[in-house]
Amino acid sequence: MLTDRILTLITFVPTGGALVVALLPRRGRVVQVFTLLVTLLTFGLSLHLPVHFDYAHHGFQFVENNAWIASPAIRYHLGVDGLSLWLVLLTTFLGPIGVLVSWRAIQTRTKEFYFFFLLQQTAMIGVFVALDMILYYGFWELSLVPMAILIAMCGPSRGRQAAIKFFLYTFLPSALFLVAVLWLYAKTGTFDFVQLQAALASGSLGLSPAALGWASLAFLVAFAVKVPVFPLHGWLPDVIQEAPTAMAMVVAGKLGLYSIFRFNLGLFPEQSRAIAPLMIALGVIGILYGALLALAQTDMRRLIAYSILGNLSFCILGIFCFALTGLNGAVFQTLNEGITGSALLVLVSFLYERYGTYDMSLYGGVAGRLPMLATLYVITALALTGLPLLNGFVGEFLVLSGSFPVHPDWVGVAALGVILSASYMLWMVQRIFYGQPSSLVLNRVSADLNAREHFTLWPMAILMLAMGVLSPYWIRAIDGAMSGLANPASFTASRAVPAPAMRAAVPAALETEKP
Amino acid sequence: MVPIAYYLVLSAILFSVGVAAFLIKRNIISIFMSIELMLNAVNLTFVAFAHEWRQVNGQIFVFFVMVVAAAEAAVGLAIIIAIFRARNTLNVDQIDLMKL
Amino acid sequence: MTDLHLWILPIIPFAGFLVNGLLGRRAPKPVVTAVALIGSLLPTLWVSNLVVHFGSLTLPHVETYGTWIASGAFHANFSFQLDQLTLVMLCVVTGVGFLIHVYSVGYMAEEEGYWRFFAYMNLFLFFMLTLVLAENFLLMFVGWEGVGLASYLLIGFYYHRDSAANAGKKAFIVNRIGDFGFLIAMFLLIAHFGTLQFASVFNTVAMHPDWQGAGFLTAIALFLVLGAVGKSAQIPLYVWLPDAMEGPTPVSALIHAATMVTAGVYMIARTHVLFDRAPVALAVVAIIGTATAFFAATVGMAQTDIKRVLAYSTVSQLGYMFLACGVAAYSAGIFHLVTHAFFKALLFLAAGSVIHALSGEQDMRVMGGLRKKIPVTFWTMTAAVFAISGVPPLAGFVSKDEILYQAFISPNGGKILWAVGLITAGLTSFYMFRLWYMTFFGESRAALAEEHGAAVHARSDTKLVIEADPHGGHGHGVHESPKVMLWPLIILAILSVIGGWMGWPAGLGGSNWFAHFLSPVVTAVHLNYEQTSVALATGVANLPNQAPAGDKSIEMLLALLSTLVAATGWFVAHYMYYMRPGTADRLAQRMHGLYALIVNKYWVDELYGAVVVAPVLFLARWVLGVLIDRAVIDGGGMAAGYSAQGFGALVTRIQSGNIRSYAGWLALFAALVLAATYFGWIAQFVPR
Amino acid sequence: MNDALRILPEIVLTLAGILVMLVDATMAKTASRKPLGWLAALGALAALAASLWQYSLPPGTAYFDVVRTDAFSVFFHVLIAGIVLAALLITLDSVSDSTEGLGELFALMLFGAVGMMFMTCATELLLIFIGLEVSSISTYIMAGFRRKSAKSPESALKYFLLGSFATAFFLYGIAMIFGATGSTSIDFLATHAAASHMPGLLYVGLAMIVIGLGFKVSAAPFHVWTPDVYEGAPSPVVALMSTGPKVAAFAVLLRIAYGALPFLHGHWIPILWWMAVLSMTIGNLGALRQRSVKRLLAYSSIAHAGYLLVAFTAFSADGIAAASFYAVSYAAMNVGIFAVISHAGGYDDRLTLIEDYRGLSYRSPLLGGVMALFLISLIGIPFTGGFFGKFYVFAAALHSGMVWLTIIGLINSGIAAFYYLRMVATIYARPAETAPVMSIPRPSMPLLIALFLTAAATLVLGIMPQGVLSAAQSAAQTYPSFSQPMPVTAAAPVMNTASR
Amino acid sequence: MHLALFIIFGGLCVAGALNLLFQRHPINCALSLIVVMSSLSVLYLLLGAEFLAAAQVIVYSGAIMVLFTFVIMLLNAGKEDRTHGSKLAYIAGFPGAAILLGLLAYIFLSRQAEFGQARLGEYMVNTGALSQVLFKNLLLPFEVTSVLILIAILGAVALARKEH
Repeated sequence: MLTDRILTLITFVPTGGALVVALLPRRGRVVQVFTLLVTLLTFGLSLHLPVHFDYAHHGFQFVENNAWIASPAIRYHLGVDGLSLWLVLLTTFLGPIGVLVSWRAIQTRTKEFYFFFLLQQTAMIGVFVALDMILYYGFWELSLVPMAILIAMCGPSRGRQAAIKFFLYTFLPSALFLVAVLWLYAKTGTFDFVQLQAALASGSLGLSPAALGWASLAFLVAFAVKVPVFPLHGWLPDVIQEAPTAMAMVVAGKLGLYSIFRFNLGLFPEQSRAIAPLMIALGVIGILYGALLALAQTDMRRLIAYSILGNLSFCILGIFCFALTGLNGAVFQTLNEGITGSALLVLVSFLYERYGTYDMSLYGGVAGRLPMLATLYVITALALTGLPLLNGFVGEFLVLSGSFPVHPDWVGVAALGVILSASYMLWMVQRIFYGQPSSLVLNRVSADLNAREHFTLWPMAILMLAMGVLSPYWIRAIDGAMSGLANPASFTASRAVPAPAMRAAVPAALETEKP
Repeated sequence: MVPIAYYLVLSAILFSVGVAAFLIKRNIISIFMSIELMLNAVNLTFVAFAHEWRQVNGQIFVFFVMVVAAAEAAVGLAIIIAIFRARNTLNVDQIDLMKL
Repeated sequence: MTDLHLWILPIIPFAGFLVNGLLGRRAPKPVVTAVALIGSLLPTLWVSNLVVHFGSLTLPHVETYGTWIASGAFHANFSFQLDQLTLVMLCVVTGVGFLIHVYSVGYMAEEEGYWRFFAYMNLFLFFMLTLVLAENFLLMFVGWEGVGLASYLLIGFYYHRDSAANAGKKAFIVNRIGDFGFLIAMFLLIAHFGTLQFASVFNTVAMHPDWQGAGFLTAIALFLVLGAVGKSAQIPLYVWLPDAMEGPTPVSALIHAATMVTAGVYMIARTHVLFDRAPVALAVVAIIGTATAFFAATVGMAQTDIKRVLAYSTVSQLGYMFLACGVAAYSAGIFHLVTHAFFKALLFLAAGSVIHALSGEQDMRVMGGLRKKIPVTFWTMTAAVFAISGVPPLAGFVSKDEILYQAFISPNGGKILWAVGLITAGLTSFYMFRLWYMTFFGESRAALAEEHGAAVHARSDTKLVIEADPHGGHGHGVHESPKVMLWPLIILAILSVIGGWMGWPAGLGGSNWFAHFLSPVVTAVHLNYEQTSVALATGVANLPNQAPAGDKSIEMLLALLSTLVAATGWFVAHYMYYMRPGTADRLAQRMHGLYALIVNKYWVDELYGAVVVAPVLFLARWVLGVLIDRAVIDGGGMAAGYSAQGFGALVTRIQSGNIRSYAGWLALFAALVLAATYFGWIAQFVPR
Repeated sequence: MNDALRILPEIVLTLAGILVMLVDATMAKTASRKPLGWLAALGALAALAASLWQYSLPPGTAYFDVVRTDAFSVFFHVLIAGIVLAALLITLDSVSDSTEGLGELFALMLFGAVGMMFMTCATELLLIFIGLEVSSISTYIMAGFRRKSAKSPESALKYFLLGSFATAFFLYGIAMIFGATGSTSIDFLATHAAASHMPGLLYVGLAMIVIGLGFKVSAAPFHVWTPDVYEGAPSPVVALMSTGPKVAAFAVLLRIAYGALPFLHGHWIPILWWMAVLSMTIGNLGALRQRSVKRLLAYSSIAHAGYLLVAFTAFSADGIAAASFYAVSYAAMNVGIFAVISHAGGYDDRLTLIEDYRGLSYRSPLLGGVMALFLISLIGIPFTGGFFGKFYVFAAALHSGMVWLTIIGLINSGIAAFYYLRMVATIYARPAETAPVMSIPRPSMPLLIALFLTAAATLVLGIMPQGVLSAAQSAAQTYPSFSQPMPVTAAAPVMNTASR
Repeated sequence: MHLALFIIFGGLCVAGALNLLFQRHPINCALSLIVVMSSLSVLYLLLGAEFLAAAQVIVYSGAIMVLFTFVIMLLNAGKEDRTHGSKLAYIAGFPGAAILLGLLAYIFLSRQAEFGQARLGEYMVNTGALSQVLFKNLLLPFEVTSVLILIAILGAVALARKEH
């Protein structure tokens, strides 16, 4: 039965593909085509999940739980819930796109590139499906290696430095994270997430609050760096600048945010709430900081990096207000960022393939030359600025509206980011596409999007619209997963008589604790 | 009759002198000799303890140490010859090609 | 209940947008035209169909097509509603919209972006209809942002021109500031009501007389005002509208005169229940409106670019509408919205026709004497000018007079508002007639265009739009526009002449039908708690918005007064620009400071640039970019790295390569280890 | 006869060594000595087989309780045999026919292995001492084998002088213990030492033994010799001496600390605690600025000695198992990486600097990839042996309440990531345009075998560690005072709720 | 008597050791080392280890030191010049050595009573008894030393051989 082993398949088909790639001859486009097929297969398999997912049931599904190592007991425990479901799909969805965007960009060392690319796929999927702390940690760390190597391999100017910077930024905190995990193990005797959750929730361990606080902090820092959260984002611009597009697409956001959802909120509810004020402040600062710095960039990639920082900070804000709507919005925004940010990076890389620079000051008047590319670019930019009926708006709106009752002041400030994001995005569009064609654009005659590029971009564009219009299809699953993490009363009906909708909702929000 | 402790102290003195000699000598051969001195000191300790415990093992240990020392001497002197051929010096202070 | 399929209204233009947008580039021009016209005509027909059946409907009529966003407690639907207010707006949007589409067929005929233009126009219709049909704040916000997007695209239609691109960007961003207010208002609504549906929110508010003037309602209302101010180009966010004239003239007519910019007014009227409970917010609206009306009118007096004059006049007229809303005379505001849609659209289209005739010339100083050359344009324009100047019995007179009257009788500070409004009326008629005279009378100055052209180019504030000349060569064969452009002019002219009748005030023996029609929707709740709440609850309209008795005479008087003022404005203009053409310049010389102030639009753009834009960029580029990001955050990482390497250097210092040193090292530590072990020292130094 | 079986691997190795010498003597002066290498490899293989076979022996002692074969000693026998086998193959690959003294080199490797094996199975301090000397002296010699270069003899000299210096301490330590108890038998110590009327001597003796062994495992602060010696010695020899003698010495340390003097843990845990901290920190910090590959790996081996010492401080069966497991994984990845280096750099170090390895993966994807694998394992990335090694070590330590040690250790592994990753990045970076194209000979069969063995071991230890782990755990069971494994799940209130 | 002998030869040991420490010519060092070893053999006798005493003279003074002097001659090593390559040797090493001596002396002397006394001739180990243990209980180590010696030969040959 497929359902019993589906997660293993989804996770390790790319690995198998990688091994085959290592053996393939370096001839023509053999490697590319094969990798594309593998990623498409993975995506197809992953579609099995939403189809057979039981949206009524909030626990983990498609669970696989086998013994791996006897003592200390480490289990091969996989499973997805409404949260990881979509993240897995996002990852597999970006797989083929990553191949297509690298099609021309990666000319040398293709075998190595696609080998590590597929390895990265496995690592990321594994992070989302692993339910044993050590197994999770395994995938988490593993996800660093191909990334770092590819950055070092493909970085145009300072690849090595960027790779090392990225690796250290993530690896150092995760060492402390491992300490915390081991400590929990010493106290509870299990690495299994579900059992850990139960044990910690039961509160029967008699662990000192201080110790728990430190443990949760170790978790949080490790994840916050990966997101990244405001002061810890030092690696992001360099990496986005140096990494190959296929990697830059996936380097930020989902992994760290997922981990915060799953582990910080799942294992340390009290501690997370204790540190919430700080995180909210950082989130809001991050929103404005990212937007303002994006305003100041002239390099497209760096601009995108900072805009990513801003958009992800929305998620942080939504998470740490612990309002159900805000949490849903945060997850949704995570998906948005994955899709829209990737789309923007892809578009930029297509520009780079044509004009060979990321420096906006050299561009101008491209719209006349590449109308299709310009159109898709504008659509993506609008999605990022949160135009209604596109996905970005739903995420931002849910986050802000959900969090507003909890922290009106902070959220009010955060909403200013809406103005700033529009500013830098439109300015970027104008500098690249509008005005008279620059000398660069005049001298390099280049055709508009070809078939491959259309195939790369349209799925994302369509998804942006679909998620903007049909959000409930995604949120119904997310809602189930988040309802356990949110505060019971998700908004304060301070003065008004609750509308009927609210009365109905309060019990729904109250029914928490789904193991 | 002499307290065993005296023997032990004597061996300790010899050992420490050996250590000091190791530190102070520049000629590799002399340094090697000071190692031999340290080994002898240890031997004395063994014999003394063997006497204390009326245990023959201690003395046998010394016997083995002598064998080992002989072997070491052979090898060590070979090494010294080798390095003299390579560097044409026996001054240990000049044999610091590899550092940091 | 009967299903009206309201969704058809927006979907058709959207379909048109998709077809033209995706296939238009390759499609032949007639096909594009057909698609575009169908995309705007069918909704119009559907609306007329609605009008026919309107009587038989139970209002408000709500249709829901599905959930858009649902999360935990909160959910928002795709749901449209139809009531009197919506109907009025629908008529304006579809009617005027269609006419302008028709006009554009002629006007844009030679543009290479023809298909693009009409795709955007249909997109605009889609969003505008969504806006007016929306049944909850969130869906309204969709339209709200959407029309902003369409206006961004259309203003930047000539994207290769930097000025156009800048204008578009400016419009979108300034609008975003307003949208920010709208968003916050929505968050507050969710926080306090848990829903964004109009009905439930308004009912809840209407049921609570005790909330009269409540803080949170005031906050909500004020944030909504911010939104409205942004969209309707009121002080302080009006700056984008004059620049928006970079767009093709039909765009200015449709979006920046008739429909989109009035969305703010519509929104206030739609949510008036909140405002009625928040007098402070109302007062703010009234003051902003009045101030804007006057301010913009003064600027309008000195502009020489024909479209800019109209732009400032639009801002000023919107100010009137705000004033009306501010004094809780929503029906008056909407009424002026309608009439203004007629004559201002007409003005723009006519101006477009003039520009068209002069093959792209927009500067009034090089116009003149066109009366004979383009008669149709002249006469239609004349109708519009008279209408806007408030010459009875034209539409403008009626609606503006209603507003002034309502302001006058409104309890708090009404008299001042009325006074300013009255003066503004005078200024309005002055600058409109100024435009009229400079364009159509006197001897033709077109010959001067050559040597003047250079000057115009040199001038920074007036932008010389070179739109494609329908008749090829750039010669000065001044010519009347083609039929397809003239018919819309004529129809609109008729409307602006007779449009006033549907709201002819009772004071002047009319039966203010319009107010009665709207009253079920827009009657202010604070006038009379019990009845209104009942009214709103039952949805039965039994409250004509009647003024206190015995005001007939006052209304008469005021009407007379305003007519007089209008006449004065006309006369002054007549004197300065017809009888003694030189007068204006001399006047300008005389009071130079004032003139400079006005002609430079009070340097508001420059002010914003210096106070807002520059500091933000400085902050971003230097304070954050260099100081924080480079120095602190990157620097921190660097410092850590280097310090570690420093320790590394320290460690390797031991590695001197000298055997004796090594031996010394070993001996020392051996001794220490021995001593430590023997005396058990380090046992204490092991942190567990 | 039964006794002989208990030292079968040693016998096999000795005979193989002698055979190599004899054949060497009979061969023509000019003839290639490579076949001798294959012969020696066969011998090592036989020894490996013999060691594995020893698992079928019932635990027991031989030769009047001088040696004991049990799960513990056999575990290390197997490990050492494997190391020597790999080292021989690496040597075969990197040397040329003209390399002088090959016959002696192969023989020395085998004899050295004999010493190491005796170290691990001896229960008599005398034999341990002899074994230590055998392994040490053979290593001294091999370190100086590249006589033509200026560095090799120097490294031999340094190693020899300092090694003997440390040996003297070790010996003195034994003397002290003998003085305190009147015996040098581990078993006797385990049973009677606690009753010694002169504990002071025991403390000092223990300390001196720790010093001596600390030197052999290159644990700070007794690590000073390591970088210089590694730099000068031939790479294949370093592959052996950075693993074999260390592993054996750690085994001895386990025997003495856990087996002979467990009741003194109050005294030796603090020493080892500090040695662990110093080794990890000094090793990693020292490696940060290294430009020479072999010195960098020397510092890294110091750091790894530190990680391994962490396991000792756990003072539990888990600790023993963790240490044993770590020894295996460390040996696998270290031998592996030296296999790559000695192939790329050759017997006479053509490539010394890290920068020389820039773009290695362009020249030879296989070597580059494998080297990256080993480096990643050294970092401790999951699904490689390095990770589970660290994991078990720190889990054991933390379970015994060594929170700070664990934190320090894992932060250290974070620092270590820097220089390992810099190496990886260098391998995968584009080769500098200016740099001359490095000439990498195509890998020979023995190298491929060695790489396969080590890489496979590294991966298996990372993905399916259960087998080796249980072997290590059963090795830990052989220690009477820890025969009951500390039930890891003791403090677990939720274990009854089976995971769904 | 015993004490006298101990003092004499112990003093000789120390004197020889110190001489080794201060002499700068390797030959002198070698000679003083020989003095130390010979007098040690006397002390062994005092402690009743007759075989060791003999072996000490034969193996050490006889074989090993001859080898040393041989090498010294071979490399005609002259008077060593006191170069100053290492400060650490002095600032770290000598304190180390001093601590070492002090600590050990303290331990031994403070527990002096427990070590008991050495009486002359009270405990003599004749070679037979020694060989009993050596060739029975400690047979294996004895055999292993053969490997050790083999290695030594190998190494000496390999390292000292003339390269061609």
